[in-house]
Amino acid sequence: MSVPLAAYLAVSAVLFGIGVFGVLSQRGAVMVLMSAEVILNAAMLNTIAFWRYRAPNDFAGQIFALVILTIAAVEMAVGLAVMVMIYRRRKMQMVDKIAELRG
Amino acid sequence: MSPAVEWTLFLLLATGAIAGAYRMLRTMSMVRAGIFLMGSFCSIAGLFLLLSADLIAAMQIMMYVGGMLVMIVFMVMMSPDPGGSMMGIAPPEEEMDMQRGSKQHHDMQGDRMNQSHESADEKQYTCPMHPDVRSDSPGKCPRCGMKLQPTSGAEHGVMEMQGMDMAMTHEFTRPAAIIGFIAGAVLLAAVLSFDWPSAPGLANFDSGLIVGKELLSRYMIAFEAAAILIITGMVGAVILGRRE
Amino acid sequence: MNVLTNAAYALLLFAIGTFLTATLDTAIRERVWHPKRLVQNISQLVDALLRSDPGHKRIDRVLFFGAAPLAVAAVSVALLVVPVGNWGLAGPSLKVGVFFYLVVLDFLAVALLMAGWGANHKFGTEGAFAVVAQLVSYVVPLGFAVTGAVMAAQSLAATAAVQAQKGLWFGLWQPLGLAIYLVATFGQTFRPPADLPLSEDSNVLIEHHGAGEALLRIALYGIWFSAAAMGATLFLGGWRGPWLPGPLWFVVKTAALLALMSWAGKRYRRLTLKQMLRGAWLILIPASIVNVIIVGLILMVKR
Amino acid sequence: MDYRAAFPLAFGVFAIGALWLVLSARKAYPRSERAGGQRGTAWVQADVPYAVIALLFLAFDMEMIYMFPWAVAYLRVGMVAFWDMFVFAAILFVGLVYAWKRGAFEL
Repeated sequence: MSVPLAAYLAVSAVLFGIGVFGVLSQRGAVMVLMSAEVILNAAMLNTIAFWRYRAPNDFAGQIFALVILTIAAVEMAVGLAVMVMIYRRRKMQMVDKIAELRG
Repeated sequence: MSPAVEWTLFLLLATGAIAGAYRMLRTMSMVRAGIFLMGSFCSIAGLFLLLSADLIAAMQIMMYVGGMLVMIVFMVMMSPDPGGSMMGIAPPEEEMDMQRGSKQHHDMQGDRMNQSHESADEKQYTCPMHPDVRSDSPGKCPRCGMKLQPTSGAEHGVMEMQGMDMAMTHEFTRPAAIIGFIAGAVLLAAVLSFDWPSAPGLANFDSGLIVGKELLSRYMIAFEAAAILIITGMVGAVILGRRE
Repeated sequence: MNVLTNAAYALLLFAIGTFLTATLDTAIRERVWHPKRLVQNISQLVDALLRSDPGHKRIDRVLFFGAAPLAVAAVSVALLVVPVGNWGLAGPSLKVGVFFYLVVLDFLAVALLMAGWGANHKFGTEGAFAVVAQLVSYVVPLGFAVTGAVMAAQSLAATAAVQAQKGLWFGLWQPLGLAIYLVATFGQTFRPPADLPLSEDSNVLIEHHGAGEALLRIALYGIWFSAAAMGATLFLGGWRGPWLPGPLWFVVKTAALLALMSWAGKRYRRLTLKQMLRGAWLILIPASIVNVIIVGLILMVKR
Repeated sequence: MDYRAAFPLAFGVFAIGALWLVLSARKAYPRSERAGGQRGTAWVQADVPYAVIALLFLAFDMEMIYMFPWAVAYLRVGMVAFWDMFVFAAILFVGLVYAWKRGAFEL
């Protein structure tokens, strides 16, 4: 392993910054969801990098990454479902125009 | 693996991951955005492989290829212009009416475009974030300081179509960029200021078997919680997404 | 050196597989066994490969031209994990080989979506929607069918599945799993009768000509071959067999599956979107969950 | 765990294919040989009929991912593993039946 841990963590930090920028700046609801996925992926990369460099014999790191993946998937499914509902009722999905979700 | 090969692969994959995520935010085409993000996630899976987490890498690709394809379908379904008018490749005039998307584009921007065709050097420039800011010369937007772009340019941020506001980003883009930059920079500084230990050696193992055993013994709670989470997601999707 | 050997192995398998699949498909669908006619299909592909594919003016260039290389790359990586014989190649002994294969299979769908959407044509877009519909329908049953073989082999490596089939083939005591695998394979590799994205009025290849179309068609043949080869490996004992050498057994079993699938493509009418979705979610997926439980019970009792 | 061959294979084949297409696209292609047909627009704002099924797919995809490590460890862990997955599969089955009753598969 000639690539140091800091290199992986740096990639993860940059991805996190991009994800935060995306969540805060995008208007399309799906784009906001996708940016949130980028943040979750940055976290996953951190988890796996720490697993490999700190405790490769304890698989807790991989299980944690798997849990993050599950949460990302469910978030994606429910988020998209909310958007389908809003879209079918109002025919638009720009987040800054949706003040309340009660419908 | 020799250090040179490892560094090359790492740099390629890291560039792919970061560039994919960034390009996703800067493109007008929804489908391209999805494909770029998929590329980013697959590069991260490649990094997982470099870190010898092969099972997680496969899971990551499986989940996100399927997930991103579904997301692309939803974006195409829900956004007013998912192709970014096919990346604004300005079609020749005589073929204009054959394509509906471009035709609307043409109707809305028709006057402006005709102008620019008549007098090519009188190009108009506009801010990607503030469509009402117009200028005859390139420069910076007086409100947000972003670089002005030509109105007929392909990949700028704002299009007006059917009277709808088509911007991909809202007016708080600049503060968002600052917050994102600060978040990334703080993390980066923290990462680089610490002296991390190097990696311990790794025995040859079957990660599928170990993860499976852990999921069925020590982390069974994660396994069952996942089942509950998944059924919650399913029920939510069915309730929210069904037709009236 | 090992890396180059593995890469060459996958590429060789790709070339041989495409040739075998294309000739067999022609022979069975058109009932011609004349050698000249058999190679005509391949020679047409090679001929098209030498012609250019400029596209038209309104395509999305990145997606349009990225599709074919992505498809070909996906197929060659997928073939890396298919074991042809007991030669000790590192590629076939990847620890999560079977899972790896299923993962790479998805990229063909991505490539076809890119091809269809990038063409900027109404039919192409409908084809892209059909591609996603097919992915949504068939990935899950395919994975569950493979799970049965993985449970019996106790490993995700394709070579382990071959080793575990020393006695009885998995396909013989998991007939349901084999059947589900084959049916789902049609959908995942876009073969008739599940070739809706390649039909007349929802065609992802609508604007592709020359080299681009040829590469995508080669990738489709290659992925079909790889799916049959994986089926033979997981359910029919792979390269294992008496008397004959391993690779020959592998080719015989793969060719048998290819012939069966080619015949089915000729026999049945093209499925509609509704038939595919309902069939997959109301029949295939429940059946595949039941299959996993049955296999689990059998293995528990046998132990 | 030798995945090294996958990287050069994927990058190399992709690069060669892309290069081939781009280089050959520079040569002229006789227009008459192209298939004709009316060109519509790529996009009509449509309601995708399988939207809910696509969301269900996300959940089942996740379930499948959990299935693989479970299947590997299954026989070595024993009866607990069987009941574990039985409950897991039963929950999913209930979800499937629920979705069906709610009309998710009425296309």
